[in-house]
Amino acid sequence: MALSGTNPPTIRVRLFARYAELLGAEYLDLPAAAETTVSDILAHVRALPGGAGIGESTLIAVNLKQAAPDFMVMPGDEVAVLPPLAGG
Amino acid sequence: MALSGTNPPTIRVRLFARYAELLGAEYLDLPAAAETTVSDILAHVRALPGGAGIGESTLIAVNLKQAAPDFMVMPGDEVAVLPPLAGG
Amino acid sequence: MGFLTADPIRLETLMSQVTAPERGGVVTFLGLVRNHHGGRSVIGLEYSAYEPMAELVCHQLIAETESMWPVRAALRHRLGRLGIGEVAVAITVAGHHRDEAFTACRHLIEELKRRVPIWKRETYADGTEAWVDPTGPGAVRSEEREGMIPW
Amino acid sequence: MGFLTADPIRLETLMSQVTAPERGGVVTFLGLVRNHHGGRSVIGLEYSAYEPMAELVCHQLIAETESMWPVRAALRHRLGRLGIGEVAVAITVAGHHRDEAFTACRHLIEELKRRVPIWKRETYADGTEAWVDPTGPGAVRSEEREGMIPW
Repeated sequence: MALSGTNPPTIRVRLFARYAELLGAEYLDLPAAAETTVSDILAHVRALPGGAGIGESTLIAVNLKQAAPDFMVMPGDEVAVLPPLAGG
Repeated sequence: MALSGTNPPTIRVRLFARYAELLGAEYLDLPAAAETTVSDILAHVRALPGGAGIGESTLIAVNLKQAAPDFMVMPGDEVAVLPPLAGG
Repeated sequence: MGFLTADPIRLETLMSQVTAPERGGVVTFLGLVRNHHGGRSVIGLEYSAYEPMAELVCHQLIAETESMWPVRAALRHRLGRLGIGEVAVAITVAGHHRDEAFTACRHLIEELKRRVPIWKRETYADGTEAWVDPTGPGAVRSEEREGMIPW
Repeated sequence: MGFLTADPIRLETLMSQVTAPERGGVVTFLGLVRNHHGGRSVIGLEYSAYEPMAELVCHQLIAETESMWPVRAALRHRLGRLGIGEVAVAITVAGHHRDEAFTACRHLIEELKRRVPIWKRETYADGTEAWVDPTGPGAVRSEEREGMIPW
């Protein structure tokens, strides 16, 4: 895949709270592949050591907005994997 | 009617807010008569100068508790004629 | 006693009466003096009460509320002259959970308005004054205000 | 921005953001840190957030609430370590009348819990710690938490 010079060549995946503990990281930089969806990213993260504790229906946000499983992720996007919310 | 020495021989009627203004008094001491009911007291007050502005279904409290029209009032009781409530 | 006060209401005092380490939800209602009522411009008002009865009914309201829900509740109502924006009534309810605190707080303000013998005289921008009658012509008449108050 | 704070929440600040001479009803919800949860004795907790998204969603919640009812609303949520009894979240809503203020305040706390990316780690009296999962086994599972959040 040819990347434009203005986009970084990776997708940053952010992990929080219990998920950051499970994977031992607060973020991962994944190489940007063509036709990558939100569910591709989630499947990738769940396959990592410790990733099995992340639920299949975990909420994902792309660039601060919740995104459906078939949402296309672009190079330079920030993808956040959100554990069950517990504010309030 | 023979009154016992420990009871005052009157019934104190208290007036508040708009009703006190209408009658130009904050209280009236009525002679205690036998078989006096709450509605007797209300009728008496409504017949006084200015009393026509007091509604027929005005709430009455006897000794700090709301009392029904047929409640018997005793010498020494405090009868309050309550304008429409406007707290809060 | 002490539900009626001539002094400004301090919310912290009410809060400290109801909060505790096991109660996580606190709902507070404040009624402030508004600058308008029934289309008229209000510049101030004066509250008066049948004080011993008002204190008694407030006491009953608190006891009743605390028996209906697992909460602690506190309330204060101002008497005397108030300016625009001043706190006229404050109700604070603390419960283990928010649901019961919201419900009980709402119950208390509605019952206070229905049952506590307090009266309000408004002063308008044109210099006139009037006793407020929530049941009167031009007011929103509540079905519940008709007839006997269910004490 | 500024809905999240590491410092103690000052209720007066929120109140001053929403009150105005024409608004007579002010409803405030405070969520305090409780000393118990799920049958366990809690001695403290720590909140963390996906901060830029949490700020954005809080902003959207306020805008949405102010478009649904004629009210002004303010909110704050603490981050970091909190002790028992501290204010974790505060929501204040002011309206012309109490009905809309109660409804909008309730709406805001429910939506905040459903939509703002904040997490809570509790510390228990036995020294253990755990991430709180309101959707997990043993928790009261809300239908609304299933599947997609309706952003």
